[in-house]
Formats: sequence, structure tokens, C-alpha cells
Amino acid sequence: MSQKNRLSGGQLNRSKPLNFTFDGATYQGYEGDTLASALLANGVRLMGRSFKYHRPRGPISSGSEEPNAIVELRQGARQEPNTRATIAELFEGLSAKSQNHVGSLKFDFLAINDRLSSFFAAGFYYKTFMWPKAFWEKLYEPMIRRAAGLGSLSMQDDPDAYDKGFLHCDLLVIGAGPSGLAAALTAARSGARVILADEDFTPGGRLNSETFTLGDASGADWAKSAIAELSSLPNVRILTRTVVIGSFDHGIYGALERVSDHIATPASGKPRQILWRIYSQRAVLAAGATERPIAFKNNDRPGVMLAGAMRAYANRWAATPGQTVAVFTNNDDGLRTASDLLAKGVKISAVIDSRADGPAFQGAEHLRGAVVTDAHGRLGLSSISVKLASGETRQITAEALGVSGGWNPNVHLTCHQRGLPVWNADLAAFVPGTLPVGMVVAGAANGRLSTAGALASGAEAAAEALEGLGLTVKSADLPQAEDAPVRVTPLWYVPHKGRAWLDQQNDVTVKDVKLAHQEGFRSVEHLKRYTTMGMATDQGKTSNISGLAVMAEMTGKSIPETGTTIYRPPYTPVPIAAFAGRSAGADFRPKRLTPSHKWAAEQGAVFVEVGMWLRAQWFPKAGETTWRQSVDREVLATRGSVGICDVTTLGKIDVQGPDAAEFLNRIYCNPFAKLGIGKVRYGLMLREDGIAMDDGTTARLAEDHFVTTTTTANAVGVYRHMEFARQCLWPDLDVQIISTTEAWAQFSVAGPNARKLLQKIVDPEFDISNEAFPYMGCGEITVCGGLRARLFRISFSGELAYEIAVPTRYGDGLVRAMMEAGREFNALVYGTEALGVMRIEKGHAAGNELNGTTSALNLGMAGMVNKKKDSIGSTLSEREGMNREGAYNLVGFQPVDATKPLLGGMHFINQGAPADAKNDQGYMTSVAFSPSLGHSIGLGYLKDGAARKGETLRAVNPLAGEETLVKVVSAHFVDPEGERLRG
Amino acid sequence: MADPVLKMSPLKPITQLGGDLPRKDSFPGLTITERTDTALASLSARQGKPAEFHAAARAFFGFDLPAPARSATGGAYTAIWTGPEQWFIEAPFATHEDIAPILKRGFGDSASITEQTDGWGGFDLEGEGALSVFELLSNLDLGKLPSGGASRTVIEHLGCILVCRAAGKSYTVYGGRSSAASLHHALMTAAKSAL
Amino acid sequence: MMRYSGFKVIKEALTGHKGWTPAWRDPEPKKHYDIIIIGGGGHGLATAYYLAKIFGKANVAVLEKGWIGGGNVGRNTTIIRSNYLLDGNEPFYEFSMKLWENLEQDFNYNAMVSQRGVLNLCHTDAQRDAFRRRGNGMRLNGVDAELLDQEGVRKLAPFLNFDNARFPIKGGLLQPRGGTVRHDAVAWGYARGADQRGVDIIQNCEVTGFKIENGKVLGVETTRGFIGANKIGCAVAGSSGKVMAQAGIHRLPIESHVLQAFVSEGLKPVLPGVITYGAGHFYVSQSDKGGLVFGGDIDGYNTYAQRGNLPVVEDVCEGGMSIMPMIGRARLLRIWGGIMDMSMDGSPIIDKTDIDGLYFNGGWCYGGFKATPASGWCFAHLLANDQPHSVATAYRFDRFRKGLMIDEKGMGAQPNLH
Amino acid sequence: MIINHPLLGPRDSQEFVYLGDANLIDRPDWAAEGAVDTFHDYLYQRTNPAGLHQELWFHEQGDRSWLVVTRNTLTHEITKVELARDVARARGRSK
Repeated sequence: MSQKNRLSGGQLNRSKPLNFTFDGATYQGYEGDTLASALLANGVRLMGRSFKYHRPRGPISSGSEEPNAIVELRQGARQEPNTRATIAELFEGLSAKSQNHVGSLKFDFLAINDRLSSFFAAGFYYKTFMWPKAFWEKLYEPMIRRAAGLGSLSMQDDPDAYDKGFLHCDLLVIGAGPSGLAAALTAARSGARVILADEDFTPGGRLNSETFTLGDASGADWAKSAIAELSSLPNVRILTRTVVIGSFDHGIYGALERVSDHIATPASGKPRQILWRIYSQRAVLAAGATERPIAFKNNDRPGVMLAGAMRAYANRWAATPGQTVAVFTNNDDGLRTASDLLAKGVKISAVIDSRADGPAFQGAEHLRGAVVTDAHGRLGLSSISVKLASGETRQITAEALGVSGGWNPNVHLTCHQRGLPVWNADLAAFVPGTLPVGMVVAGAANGRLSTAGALASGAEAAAEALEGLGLTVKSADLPQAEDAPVRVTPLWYVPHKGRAWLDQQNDVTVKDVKLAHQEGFRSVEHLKRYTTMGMATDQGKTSNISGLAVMAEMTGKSIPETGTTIYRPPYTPVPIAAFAGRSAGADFRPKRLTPSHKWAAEQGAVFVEVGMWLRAQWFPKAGETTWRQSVDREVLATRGSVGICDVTTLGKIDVQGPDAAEFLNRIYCNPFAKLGIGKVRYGLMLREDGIAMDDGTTARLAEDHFVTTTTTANAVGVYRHMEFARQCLWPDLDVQIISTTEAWAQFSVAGPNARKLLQKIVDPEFDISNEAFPYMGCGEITVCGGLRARLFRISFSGELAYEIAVPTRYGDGLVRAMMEAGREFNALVYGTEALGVMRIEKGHAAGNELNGTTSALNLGMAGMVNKKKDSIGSTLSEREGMNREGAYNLVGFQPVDATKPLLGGMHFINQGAPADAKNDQGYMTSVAFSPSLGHSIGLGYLKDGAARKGETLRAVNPLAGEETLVKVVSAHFVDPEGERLRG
Repeated sequence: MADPVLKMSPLKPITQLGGDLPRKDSFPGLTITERTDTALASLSARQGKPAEFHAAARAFFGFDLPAPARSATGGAYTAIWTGPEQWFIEAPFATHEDIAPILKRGFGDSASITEQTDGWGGFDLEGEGALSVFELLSNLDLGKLPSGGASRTVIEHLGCILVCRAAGKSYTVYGGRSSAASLHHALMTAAKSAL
Repeated sequence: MMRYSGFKVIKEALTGHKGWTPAWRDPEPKKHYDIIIIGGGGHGLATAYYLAKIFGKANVAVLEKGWIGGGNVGRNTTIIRSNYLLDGNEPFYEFSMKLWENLEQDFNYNAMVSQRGVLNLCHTDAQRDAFRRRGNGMRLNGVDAELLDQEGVRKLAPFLNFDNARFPIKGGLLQPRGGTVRHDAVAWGYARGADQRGVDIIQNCEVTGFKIENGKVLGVETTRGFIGANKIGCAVAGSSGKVMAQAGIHRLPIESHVLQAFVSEGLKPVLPGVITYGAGHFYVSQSDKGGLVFGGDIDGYNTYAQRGNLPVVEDVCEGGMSIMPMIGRARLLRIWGGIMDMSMDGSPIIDKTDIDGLYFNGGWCYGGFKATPASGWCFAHLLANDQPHSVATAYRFDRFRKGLMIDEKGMGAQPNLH
Repeated sequence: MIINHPLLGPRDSQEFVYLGDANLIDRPDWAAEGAVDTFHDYLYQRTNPAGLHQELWFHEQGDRSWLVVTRNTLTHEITKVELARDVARARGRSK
């Protein structure tokens, strides 16, 4: 199809024709086109269907405010629903589909909704679909859901990359129209660090769409030269294709740069888009204004568009929506559209001015004091009905109608911090009111709609902002430009019994607003929520104010009395992927690897996520078909001879200083003051509310030097807590702390042969015999011929066990050396599963037990809370509720039938009692199959558990409809007297 | 050439990325190099004897400890301010592998000293491209960070120490050693994107 | 009083919708009421509705400083569920769920209660055990719950990231009866129902002070004059601190925080029900209009400003992109913020105060929406009978003093962690 | 938000972890009469002002300082930032 509606001129690169498809048909446009301008040039006006009534729709705008011409752009995993054709840059091979229709775009079966529209008035669904009850989920809702929605997702993972970045400036200029350029030039020439951001791919704003001259240059050329100067300056950064999406606290702005959306696919390694966080000292908002329509019967026909948009298509994109067009305006600006299109050789069938006293217009029939009352042509405008001043109605031929109801300043970003705009009666529009700190508003966004006014106010705004920063301002010499006054006589809608659209995407008509008023939904927020006006993808940019005006008329109040709706971020919709940036999929969060990771991977270990860490879970051997086989083997081999486990992930905090001991004494509920040098002690840490926070061992390496360990999960929180105590509670305690978690590779060596193995690693001058280095001893030693190391005789498994630490870079070497040394003992490395089994066999509490709701008493450690000293949490742990009858105690469980498995999360019920909440006795926290005992074992919290050893209870799992009889036993399943670990 | 690190100890060390030798990657205007030849320790002043402490520092290093957000270099040592009354000390690994006792001898009980050498994994970014890479990673205004500037910050959810060796062209990023692979991945991804 | 029905809708459609009348009156405040409810949000309106309908108290006024439904009932992610862990909570939320299930017929308004299921994903064995404990606790309370393995989750939501996730999906806890409700309609339905039963709903009427004599409250000063009452119930979660301060109660176990929520552009149906990510801060459902409605963590600092900042927006979308990367090209359309009463243990307070005749309902954190019916019913019960309802006995002020916290998350006395 | 760190200048609040009311500095005397009550008030009761609020922020991704930030909870304007250690000492806390 030829470009039958392509005009002469425009800012297109005609030497670069581009082929594209829309709904399967192939078309041609030029570099510089948008999808919408190219389709219009090809004579295509019908581009979509409306949300509710599935009405045929074409573009009404040439920008990001577009409610109608929204399409599914691209194919496959890159399919983008709801993309505005009016800002989608044309590229070779672009393919787009119209959306939200069943059947073809021309013959949408759901257009039946339009015929039934009187049944679908505002809020109808709140009043019906209630009977029979069951039908809502089964019938009505699925029906509604299928019909609703707009475009569709591909359901495939987004293949593109997204970046985030951070920029800093003295002045952020938002918008590169006349006022933004004037502001940027002023600031740049004054030496300020300037960022100039514009959502368009060609800076200049309306200058690209108007025929005005600035000085002796065309608007577009002046913009080009301004950009050229700015680009040449080192203190200026120009971001095109970049929407400033939001204004946040303290001068922080979010901006979305569309890096690759104008090409078929991003270059390798390059992002599709970048979300910038811009830190600004000051900002000039020069976002321009948005034209508003006038509502009349069938004003949503394809071909009816905003007059300024029609002008933009003609002047910038050399495209017209029709060969014969009419213009309908209530202000002078609309007349420009008629003259510009005339100049381009387009036939103007009539200029309809609702004002009887509007200025005269030459070159086409001029109907003053007249209004458009209807539009004809279902799939595209063919003619309009006009009610003349005389009262008679005339039919006028028009393939397109340009409508201007006046201009609304784009105050959106001034509202993002809850600032309210104020009404300006001369403009019949809201202008900025209270502003975010540091923001100045310029140009049309501030109601200065003439080109000269925009230029001047841009320069003034920059000057004001810079003076605020104490910079001396060099004023920019501004060109001569038109300075026409705004002459507008408000006309929001043309009264008629037919439907006149306010929110075109959501199909909200004047009638709906009247119905909302009739039913008492009169506050603006109620109006929005009840009618859905302004809730569409265009966020009401062309509808909110008109709807408000209609409501004002109903209530008999003024528009400002009726209220305003404040705008929320983002200014235009932003892909969810852009907010996520690089932190998606497997890169959601960083990975932490243990010192033995490389070795473990070589051994074919199965890894598991533990917080940010990846830890070896078990080490499968050839022939093992289930994880249980591997884990049982690792446990038995460790208890039978010796096993090694990488425990580096445990938090390590170096605590030094003369008051270190006293500090620990207050951090832990049990005493530390008298811990001997070369000794280790277990510590229980409480939150101030008396609930267990963390536990671990603390080793005293010197009078003024301790190393304390935390659980893997709580390492960060415990460090923060210690700094709080050190800086905020006891600022004069002379203690210094620092994390050394990653500095040392630490391995547990456990089992009857642990000492024998270590004696081959530890340098001979260090005696680690039971006598010289007893249980709970520690020391700084050397290994493997002189490498500094630390040795702690502590046991999580209940075996004779040590933890040995070397500088992390040697961890890989140490595990290899220990495996070599351990060969004669069949030493192996065990994973976190075997570690877990052995700690449960030994009855040690861990994360499942320290779940943030358990006290020392619950853990069976009430005796550890020393009352002779102050320590965090000791006072509030005295509250009655935490020491009441029936409190949970941690105890052990084993199945009465040894073949039965246990499950974490089972609840306990007394035998003979019904299994319900009233009889709930507690729950299982941790379970394991104990290869040492040959049956499952568990730890759990049981009401008064300490006093109930020997009882038999039901362990129920209603989720699976199972239950098992369990016996309450001591939590210490293996070596309860602790002979092994002392041996 | 063989890295001296690798001969020092009876046990064979590996780099933070798990290799035998430091990894190096090149981009237009930037090289990213794994830093393995640095010994690190934290130096914290104890309370009540600031004069003694700072005198010891001056005597030991031959320069005054740097102010907040700054680093200072002299002889074998670079001191990086990391917190109130706390500095990280860099020295050549080959000669200062046991940096903690070395410092201890200089400061006695006026300071608390903790070995940090393997607590961190560092990467050196050399070249004019560094700033546009950091623009995608760090919220700091690095354009304004002078030579010798240093700051702790967050990169891709990782706590890092960033040292400016030469403004605009030479930087070191230290991140937790266990997440060195993730930090390296972030640096590489940003470099591919920016350069 | 006008009943809504399909027939009525058809009749009006055929006669130009002339017969519709206001959903609720716009009365002038009387001099005195038996009971005044401060706060025309979901909880306040529900309280008034049940006072009139269940407890026979019709001489009741709801005072709203702005427009009704403008609080968190108008700003939330519309999720309903009763999948709580602790004894103090579960029966209350199940009571609420049962009220939801009959709400529309009860107040003759279609609030689009849609029980399409709430699925919580788990990513570690420990999380799965915790879910089993929770699910079994629900079952023991007679509540529906299913523990799914990975395959079960895959059947329900095949589009989740099973192959390339930083935290792999191990399974999930499903409450089939959980779902979503059209939030605004809840406020409007309760308002209309209360109004029809004689309750005065007074908008644009801000409380500016309390009249209290010898420890007994006598009424409130408002922007529309003094209004007397025998009893006053305060249901202004988000502003509890501000309003209670006017009664001389200056310290509460509550902080005000902002929770941001998000909605995408309209999309054809993609999500079955509600899905929450157990290893990141992200929960999502899809509205009947087609928008993805999602949220995550609160911003985390005390605030009364109904707006948030970028870091949380990014954190929430990171969670989304890690667990369902197919939403990447869907566009986030709108961000809004609501002020939450974050309590010291994450659980609410429905209790008398030290001032005779002044009752308090607040501390809902960001679980208030799903609680609306039960909260209204239980608060009405307390106001009418001076006794707590049996499912709300734990929601007392003095539970902190007594060491009887109801801490679902186990985070302790730090409101921004709940 | 931007927190103007007394030692480091303006820093993005994303580098910080928030705790809450700066009164958490004033930990009561464990040995005094009725300590359980005073500790209860200290830990659980908040003035939660609509306006100026003194609050504790930890520079976790920075210099590990605890700060006392004076911020308006209605506007988020920050009028004062101090090192918590200095504030604690000024409030009479020592060892």
C-alpha cells in the first residue's frame, strides 16, 4: 500500500525507507517516523479497540499520553503489550499487532459490548453477578477476566538485559522543548553540571511540530543548534529517549533511558533500557503541556484527534490522517492546525470554533459559535454533524477532525511528593502548586504557553535554581519568538443524549460521570474508582481534568472546589524488568562461596543455598541412588573414624580491647568475665525482649582478645546488634569489633580419629594431646610447616572434634592436605545434611529452634540467664507470660514404631484427645534419620515438655492425613554424658 | 612471571576467583585485574590514648593517618579510612603476610589490630573507562572523588571498599572474598555494557 | 431501601438509569450518638455495619476526615487469606474468611470476592518444615491448607522460574480459599449497608479533639462542630498516633510506616491466584481488569507521608524478576503508598483504653485488609458488650507488658521488620 | 532519601539500615525498682510523632556508624544528623 497520506517536508530521512508490518500487512515508512505516523501516512487510522466496549480506535495524540493506539510490538519473547504506537520509533522489520479483540481488528466479536453498553454503565458489576453465589468464580468472573485486560504477555522469559545507573548533577532539566533548552543553555554556560533529559528521540519538543521561527531559524533548526552547543560542553549530559519517571525525596529522580528500543534487538552485551537514579541539587521541570479534547457524541471515532497532534503529524512527520479534515476548537491554538494543514495542501472542510467571538480565519469555511455534535463512520471518520450558531445542524465531510479544548500543563512530577496543583482561570487549567524541594517549573508546564514565554521562563528558572546553589548566572541570549496570548473559552463537552467519551481507553463517558454523581460518588477519588476514569495506561492524561469539570458542573461547585486528582509515579509506564535491572533470575542476589567450594565441586558435591552461601549438602559416591545413602555414610564414617566439614560460613567477630570481656558479659546472657585465656565457652545471646537471638562459641585468645562465632544466618544482624551496644548503649566501653568471617577458612574435624589426623597437620611443636589441649580449649598454632592457624576444641557433632582455621586462600590447600593425611583413617568430608543429622542426634538447637519466638526457658537454658549481672534481654525475660505454666520446652522425640519416619512441622496431640487446635501440644522443629540409632529422631517444642519424658503422644500431619505415635525422650540421643567429646 | 604469593607458604593458595594466578580482563579503555598481592589489616584506635596512638602511627608509617573518606600512602603502606577511629592498612603480601603482628609491634596496646588479608577480594580497574563502568554500579559521585579518595559503598548488593588511586583512571574495589565471583561478574557485565 | 440485582440493572438500563439513588446518604451530624466510630475506612465502616446489623445499635455515626474508603482499604493489594501460624491469630483470620465468603449476599453488593487461592513459595527444607507446621496448625483450626512439592507448584504456575532461580522453588503452601477482593467495593458495600440500617456516615468531618471529663470521654470536637457520644471507637490505622494523641494518649506500641503497592498495565489473564515469593519481597495477583497488583516490603522508616522511594520499588521488582521473569516486559503503571500502623509484634490491637468509653482498633501492620470483616465484627462486639469477642481476646495492649507477644515472623520489638 | 553523614557527607539512605526511635539509646537501669516496667516502656512504647522524629540509622554499607537522624515524618526533611555515640555520651551514657 502506498503512503497515500504522506505530505511534503517534515523531519524524516527519506533516503532511509523502512519496511514494517501491522496485523500482518506490510507497509513502508521512513527513518524518523513513529509507528503511528507511518500508519497514518499509509492511510491507516484504525489501530486498536477500547477496553470495555471494544470500540474501533485510532490515535488521538502524537505522544506518550496516547490512550487508543496501543499495540503488541515485536514478536516471540520480546512481545511488548500495550505499546503506544505514537512513540514507538520505526525500525526496519518492525512488526506490530493490534490488541484486545476477538476476531479481526475490523470485525471484533466483542464489539457486541458496545451494543449492550447501556447495561454496562459505570459500576454495574457492583450491583449484580451475586446470584447464585457459586457462579461468581465459576462463570461471571472468568467471563469478565477473558474480556478484560488489553495486550498479552508472551509468557516467555524476557531475553533482554537491563541496567541501572547513578548520575549526579547540579541541575536536572526535564524536557528539551524551548523552555528546557533555554534552561539548559543558561545553566551550562554558567558552568553548572547539567543533565538534560527528554523522552523523545529528537530533542526540541513542540519546536519540532510547529512552524514558528526563533530568530531567523525554524524552531527545529534552533533546537538542533542548541543541542549542538550543549553537546560540545563537558559539563552537560544529554539523555534523549529518556523519560524522567518520578520525583523522590531530597532531589532524587528516576529516569528510564530506552537504549535499544529503536532497533530490532540490542547489541550483544548492551542493555535494552537503563534505569537511572539521578541525584540533583536542583531541577527544572520543563515537561510542556498536554492538549485536551472536547467530548461530544462518538468523539472516539478513528480520525478524531487532538488538533496539536494533527499539526505535529503534518509538520514533523509529513503525514495527515485524511485528505479532507476539519478542526473543532475553543481556543486560538486550534486555528494553527487549520492554517498549517492548509499550507501543506490538505483540504480543510470547515473550522468550527465554539466561540462566537473567536478571531477570524481565512482559507476555509469558518463556523463561529458552532459545535460538533456527532461523528460518523464506525471504522474511520467520514463526516461530522455540526450545530451552527443559528441552531441548525449541518453534516460536513471530514476524514479527520482536529479537536482542541485547550492545554493542560504537565504538572505530574510536581505532585509526586503529594504537592497539589492550583487552578488558573485564565488558562482554564491546573498549574503547579506546592513543589518538591529543589524543583522549579518552566514553560508550558508552568502555564507559559507561548514560545517566547517558554524561552524566557526557562532561562529564569535556571537562573533561580543556580542562584540557590550560589553559582553566578550567565544569561543565555534568547531569540525572538511568537508570544501569542492564550485565548480560551472553556468547553468540556457538547451536551447530547448520545455517549461522549472522556476516558477513551477505559470507555468512561460523560453519562458515567453523571451517574456517579447521581449515586453519590462525588469526591474525585470516588469518581475515579467508581467509573475507572484515569486508571488506564495513559493515567488519565487527556481525561482527568475534563471529567473533573463535568463533575463540577453536576455539583454546582467550581472546579478547584470539586478538587483535583494528584498524579503518582511513574510519569509513563515502566517495564518491571527495568526496575529490576541486573538483579534478575540467577543474578537476583550475589552468591557466597566457601573456601573449599572448588574442591567440593571437583568431588561432585550437591550444593544448597544457605542464605547467600552455597554449601556442600552431601557428597554422593558411585552407586548411591538416594541422598539418604550418602548422608548416612557420611554420619557413620564420621562417628566411626573422622569427618571434615567446611564451617567457614559461621560468622566470626573479632572482639578486642581492655573492656572486651565486660562487653561480652552484657551481650550474652551467660557470664564471660572469667573465661580463661585459651578457653572457649558457649554463649546464648538474647534480644532485649528476652527472646533468643543467636548462639555460638567465644574463644579467648588473650586477656583483651576474643573471637566470637555466630550462626550463619545471623552473622550480619549480630554484628549490627553488637555495634549498637558498643556505640549507643555503652559508648565508653573500650572495645573494638570487626568481622573476620571471610578472612579465615574454618573446618570442623570430628570423630574418634580427629586428633590423630590433626596431629599430622599441626606442626609438632604444638601439643594437642587431650591433656595439653582439652575439650573447650583453643590456641593460635601453625600447620603444615609454618602456616599460621587457629585451633578450637569444640564439638557440634558430639564427637571428639576440633575446628581448625587458616587464612582463606589456603583453605583449598588445607582440605586437600587433611584428606591426604586422613587417608589412613578413611577420612571424608561431610556436607550440611550430615552436619544437621549429627547436631540433632546431639540435641543442639539451631535455626529451626531459634525461630525468633523462643526464650532461654523454651530452649531448656533458663539456667544460663545470669541474674547477678546486667545483660541484654535478662530483665524482660522475667515477664510472667514467658515463665508461665505450659510453656514450651525443647525435647527429643522418637517414633514408637522404629520403622516410622518423622516430619518437621508435625504437631503433637495427647493420645485419646481429638486432633484440633484446642489440644495442640506443640510441634516438631527438626527431624533426621539417625543412622547411629537406626530410626528417625526429632526435636520439638512441647508444652511442659521437660516434665513429660517417657510420655507417648500422637505426632499428627493432617496435611498428609498421617500420624505417628512418638515417645518423648531427652534431646541428647547420642552420648548423653558427653564422654566422646571429652575423650 | 610467577606471583611471589604462590611460593610463600607450604600450602598452595588460590585466588579469590579460585585460580592459581590473578585473572585479568581487557576492554576498550579498561583493564580489570584480580588483586592478590596485598596484605590487609584493620587498625582501630583504643579509647583514651589518641595522642599515643597517632604518634605511634606517625612513627610507624611516616605519615598521618588519613581523614574520613581518604587514603594515604607512604613507603610500603597505604592506610584507608574505613570508620571512626578505624583504618585498613595495605602492604605488599610478599613481605607482610603476617601484617597483624608487624603492626602490633608498632602500636602496642594503643590499638586493636585484626588481620583482614583474606577477608576481602580486590579488583583493580585501570583506564579511562572506569568511571562509566562505576556509573552503572555505584551511587557515589566518583566524578568528584579525588586521587586518594576512598569510600565504603554498595555494589550490586555487596558491601565494598572503593579506593581511588588516580582520579579518573585507576581504582581498586574490595568486596567480601566469598562473593568475589559475584562482584567480578558485576564488574564484567557493567564493563561490557558501558564500553 | 433499594436492592441491587441483575433485574434492577436491566430495568435501569432500559429506562436511562434514572432510578439509581445515592449509595449512602450525606447527613448532617446529630448533636449526640450512642456510638461514634472515628475513621470511615474499611474497619470503621464494617464496625458500624455490624453494630447496626448484629448488635442492634443504630444510633451510630462514622466520622471521616475526607472521603470514605480513602484509607488503606482504598490502597492495598486486595489479598484475603487465613493462613496464620499462631493461636492468637488463626481463629480470628478464619472468622474473617468465613465472613468474606458470605459478604456480598450479606450486604447486597458485589465486592468480587474471588477465592482463586493463595500460594506461598518455599525455597529451603527449613522453610518447608515451617510451612508444614503452619499448614498443620491451619488444619487443626479447621482451615484449608495444602503443602505442595515442586511438581505441585509447577502444575499450578508453570511460568515460575524453575530452571534458573537464585533460590530454587522447593514447593509451597496453598490456601485454596484465599484470594482477592475488589477493595473499594468493600468500603462502599459496608457504607451502603450501614447507611440503610440508620448509621450516619459523615464525610469531610475531621476530629480535632476529645472532650474527656473525670476519665470519661463525652464526645469529639470536629471540623463540623462538637458531637457527643456515650462511646467512641477509634479505627484510624495509619493515623492512630495522631488521633490518640488528641485524647492525651501519647505513646502506643505502634509506629507509622509507608507500604508501597504497584499495579501494571492491563494484561490478558496470566496469573491463577495470589503468589508470594519466599526468598524475596514480592507478592502478586491479577485483578479482574487485568492489571498485575503487587507489593513487597515497607520502606522501613517512620513516616506519615503517603509516598515511598525508589529502593523498595526496585527491590520488589527484583523479586518479581527472579521468580517470574515472564513479567519483564509488562509495564508498571502506578505506584502508591499507604500508611500502616506497624505494631511491636506484627499483630493488631482491639481493646479498651485507659479512658472510659474510648476504644481502640489499630496496629494492623499491612495485614489489615483481609481482617476487615472480623475486625469490624469484633470491634462492634467490644463496643456493644464491653467484652472482647472470643476470637480477638489476644489483641490486648497489655500483652507486651505480660510477655504474651503474638509474633508471627519472630522479629521481636522492631515494627519495620514485621 | 539522602542522609548527610557527619563524617562522609551526603549518602544514599539505601546504604543504611533503620532501627527506629532514638530513645532506644536510653536503656534503663536493670537494677532499679520496677525495671520490668521501665524496660517495657523503653522497648515497646513509641511517641511516633507526626513531625520531627529522632531516629537511629546504621551505616551498614558504609563506615558502620550508628547515626541519630532528625527527620520530619510528614515531609521527610532531614534537619540534623549526629553520630549516635556522641548523642549517647551527651545523654549521659558511658560504660
